[in-house]
Amino acid sequence: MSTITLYSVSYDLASVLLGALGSILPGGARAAITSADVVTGLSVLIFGVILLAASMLNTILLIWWERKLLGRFMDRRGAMHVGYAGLLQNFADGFKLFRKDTVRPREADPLGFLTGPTAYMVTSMVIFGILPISTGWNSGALPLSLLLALAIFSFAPLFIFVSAWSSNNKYSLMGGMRSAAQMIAYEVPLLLAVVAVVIVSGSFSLTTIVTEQQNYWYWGPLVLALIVFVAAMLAEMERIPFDLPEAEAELVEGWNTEYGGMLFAFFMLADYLRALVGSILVVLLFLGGWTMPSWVPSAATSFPLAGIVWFMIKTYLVFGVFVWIRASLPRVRTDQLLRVGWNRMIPLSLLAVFLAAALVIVKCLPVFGCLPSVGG
Amino acid sequence: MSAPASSAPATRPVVPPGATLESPAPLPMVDQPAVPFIEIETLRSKEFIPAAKEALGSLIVEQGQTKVVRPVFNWAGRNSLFPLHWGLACCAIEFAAAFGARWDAERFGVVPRSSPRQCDVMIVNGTVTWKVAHKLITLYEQMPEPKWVIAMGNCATGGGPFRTAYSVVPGVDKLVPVDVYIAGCPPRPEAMLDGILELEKLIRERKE
Amino acid sequence: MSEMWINMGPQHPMTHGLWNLRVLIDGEMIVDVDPEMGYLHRGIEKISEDRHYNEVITLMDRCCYVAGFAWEHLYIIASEEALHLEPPERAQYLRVLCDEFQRIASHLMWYAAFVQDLGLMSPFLYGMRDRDLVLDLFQSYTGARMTYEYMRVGGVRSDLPPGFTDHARKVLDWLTDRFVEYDQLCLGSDIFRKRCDDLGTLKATDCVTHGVTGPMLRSAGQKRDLRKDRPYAVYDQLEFDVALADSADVTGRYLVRMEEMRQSVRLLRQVLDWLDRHPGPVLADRLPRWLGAPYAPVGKEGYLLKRNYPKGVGFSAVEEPHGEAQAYVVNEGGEHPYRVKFRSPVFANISAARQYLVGYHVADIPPIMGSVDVCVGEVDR
Amino acid sequence: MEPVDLTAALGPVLGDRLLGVEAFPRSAGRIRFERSGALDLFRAVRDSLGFRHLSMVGGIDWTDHREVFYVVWSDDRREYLFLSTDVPADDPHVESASGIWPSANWHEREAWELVGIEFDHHPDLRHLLTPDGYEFRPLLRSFKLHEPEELEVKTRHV
Repeated sequence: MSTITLYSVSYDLASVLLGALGSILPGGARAAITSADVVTGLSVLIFGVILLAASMLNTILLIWWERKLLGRFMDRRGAMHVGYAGLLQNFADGFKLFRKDTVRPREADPLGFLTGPTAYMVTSMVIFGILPISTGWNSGALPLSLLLALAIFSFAPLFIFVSAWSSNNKYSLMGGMRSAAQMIAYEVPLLLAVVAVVIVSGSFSLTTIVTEQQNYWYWGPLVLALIVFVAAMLAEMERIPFDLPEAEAELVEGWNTEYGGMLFAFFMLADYLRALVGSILVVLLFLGGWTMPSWVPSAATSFPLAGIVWFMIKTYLVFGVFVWIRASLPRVRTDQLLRVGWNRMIPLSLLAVFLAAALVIVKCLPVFGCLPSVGG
Repeated sequence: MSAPASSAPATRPVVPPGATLESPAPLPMVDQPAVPFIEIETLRSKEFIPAAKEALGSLIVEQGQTKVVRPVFNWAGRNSLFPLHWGLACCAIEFAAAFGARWDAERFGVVPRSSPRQCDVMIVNGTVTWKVAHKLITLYEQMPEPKWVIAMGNCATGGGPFRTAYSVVPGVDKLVPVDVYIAGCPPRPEAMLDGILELEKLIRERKE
Repeated sequence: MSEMWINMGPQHPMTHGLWNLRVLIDGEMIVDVDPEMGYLHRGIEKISEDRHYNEVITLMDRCCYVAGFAWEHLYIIASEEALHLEPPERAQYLRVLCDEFQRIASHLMWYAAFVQDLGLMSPFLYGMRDRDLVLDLFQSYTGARMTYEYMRVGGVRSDLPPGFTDHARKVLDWLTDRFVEYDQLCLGSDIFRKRCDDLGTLKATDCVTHGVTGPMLRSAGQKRDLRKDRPYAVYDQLEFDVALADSADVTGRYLVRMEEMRQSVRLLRQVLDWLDRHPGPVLADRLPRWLGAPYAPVGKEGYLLKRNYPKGVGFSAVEEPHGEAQAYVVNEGGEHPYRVKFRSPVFANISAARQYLVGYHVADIPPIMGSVDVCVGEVDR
Repeated sequence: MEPVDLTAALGPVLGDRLLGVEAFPRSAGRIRFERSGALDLFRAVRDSLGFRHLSMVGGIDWTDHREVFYVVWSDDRREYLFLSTDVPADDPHVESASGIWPSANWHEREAWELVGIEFDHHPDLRHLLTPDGYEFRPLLRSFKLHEPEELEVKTRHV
């Protein structure tokens, strides 16, 4: 395996940059600017910029992936004419939205109208600083990274509600209310499904959870938790069949009805950032992260950055499943959604926790390592 | 968008009337390269920030706007035209058919949005009556700039077969400025896509 | 949250046209509704008074843009009655062919719009795709996809092109297979059943009281189809069943429309067989010249002085895809109809909106109104 | 089903307000009545004869007078019945049928705004198709259509 890590790359970059800068400065300043602290600080900054760029790029690619996939499900082709196979379509959309006017309705609350989308976008992006992509490609193995990621993930309804309420539109308000109710209802089963994973892996650290899956991926023993997690994640991501807050048929565009231009781009981007986070979490918690089963030939797993490649393939496939669900299911109603959330999902997730605990107690987990399909 | 084109770019400092031309000599910036070369010595002096500002400013303002920013935004604007999702009359059915599997307007990046705030182009797909006229104007005004209007079909163009009727606006250009007219009653989906491509051409040739 | 009025329309994804549903909501519950129509009122009845009889057909296509043939047929029957004309039999069969294909096209359009209201994305594309196949057939003999101007007072404009019937049969085979897929996509989905069962219920007695007709009435178990009850054209010589359901809800309307498409396929097979076997004229040979029929023979026999032309009143009722449409044409002996009055089925169906909307959720409005199948063109005329 | 004898069935109810029964092709017939007997006739037609479904209400402007016609349908007889009454042009009042057949509501609103027939005791006589405050009655013969003039519309963005 390669020893390159994201941090080492940014550290090298920072040293080279500062070294070049120092060569043109007088002696005292050179010493000050090339000191270890400055290099470390700059490398962290570079690290953040790389992460930001990578997550944005992936998000835009994810939108393209969804549009093409959705097109295929619908007997058509999706974006075709901008760039090769429409690859640049989303860049065009982004630049266009960047240039468009942002209209703030007169009656809208100026503070909430602007801060809502921005905070939504920022909190969605911060999670990427925590998620490990491969060994070494994270911000360091925080002991509670899973908890932190989910905590930031659950900020969203607050900001959605703020932006919906402050845009002073009845449809927006209804969308915001639905969004808050839905996300709060599905937060509980989501976390309980995660608890099952934590019980089995014995750690809150995402890196540890993945390394624990070297022998068997968790979707085998924790299939119930996986189902609950995916369903709750669909509700958290507000995708069909749970896209009630944006239900186009009755609430025009849901809580982003009054938003145009860059703020609307923030919403779209943050939605897909969250979709990416959801897919990544499914891969990390249940599909073994960047690990591959032992029956996969070693040539496929030992080239440089193999972990990232496999991780991204898994992530995009998981997102493809979400798109598939979107293409084939109708939307549920608010009361049905909440009833399912409180009456069905929570008992199911509690059952999943119980099963996980039982598996740990009777020590039959290694059995799953024998199955070739779940890894090994 | 409709702001008048600014006067000639200020490449040469304006000499106030009555001043002599000998001192100070105006900077001959026209013949110089766009990015003035910065001496290393300048970097250490107090002039670093003004010099860098000048260099970067001339790069971004003059070169960037005309050679990078405008073409990129123009390319983006014309390739991502979101029409308003609404249906007035018969043409709305062909409008919907253009998003169907056979024509698939999404190939060109055309995705209908239901909220006027997120739209770039309003496709008036049908007969406009006086009763809906002020709502149409409101919708047009709710759309953020830059925005365009396509009059789809004969009714939106000039009233069509209902031109003489008491309740019909004889052409939507009486209400909002129209960029592209599509003939047909109703126009086929191909014609609608052709109208959108025509609008793209219009945007490409636009002088800002 | 206290009660508040929201305007769904005129620009709203739910409306599928240009109308405004004012809804009084309490939280997510509907307390009262008030449909506001007229945004597409184009004065068709008035313009018709200034037009020749055959020129009104142009307006009929645009009156209901998803069921142009049905409205052409409606008007043609009434004006032939008012003008005392009789079309040849082959023209009658051709009209039935048009009507039934139009019913399939209209129902496919309804299907596409209805599933989209439920948030089901792919079937919208499937519905539009299959509708295009039917429109291709129309295009092959009328030259237009939606606005045909094919029927004439006294017959139809032209005969079918060669090879049409074989191609039409292929399309029918394809459609029959697709109907199964549609059912799998909708009825096979638990979410669909959960959302549509017992939704927008309107019992048969209420339907009759409020003038509701068509699939909405038949989904309540009332067997009423003008093609059976008051046969026009040649429907009395063809075999078909009236599609019925007894649940009176959105699912029932879905089932009725799906079954109607199947029955239309059955009818069309008979009509295509008949057309293959019986060539003949498609336009009456004794037509008054001032009727403006471009293909009418102009001669001594075909000429009729307009001042001698007998007055008359024509009434027709046609089972349109949306329900029961009626036309009332008054001929006062001129080149133009004196008065044309239409009854649109959707007009009556929407006017009863309070009966089937109040008490449900806001999220139920799109599927319920989708199951009504609103075509604003014919409501506002 | 036996063809119904409309004169025998309605004569006792309406008396001389029944002006006549005409034959109308492919229907039960056409009843002409005096407008003062409207409600009695509607009730008799709905309850005694079983025509429970009102399909259409329309108005015709005959320049000297206006005609209001009703089309009703019976599910038992499977046929239509036409009712028709004349109202003078200067006093175009007739009793509303929407108390008998609720489906008459919108049809009467339409006939009111387009032909100018006043329906008494109508629950909700508002504009339906034309904008609020539209003072013309477009379907009168005196209302002529013409090519639109070159009109200058003043909008806020010119």
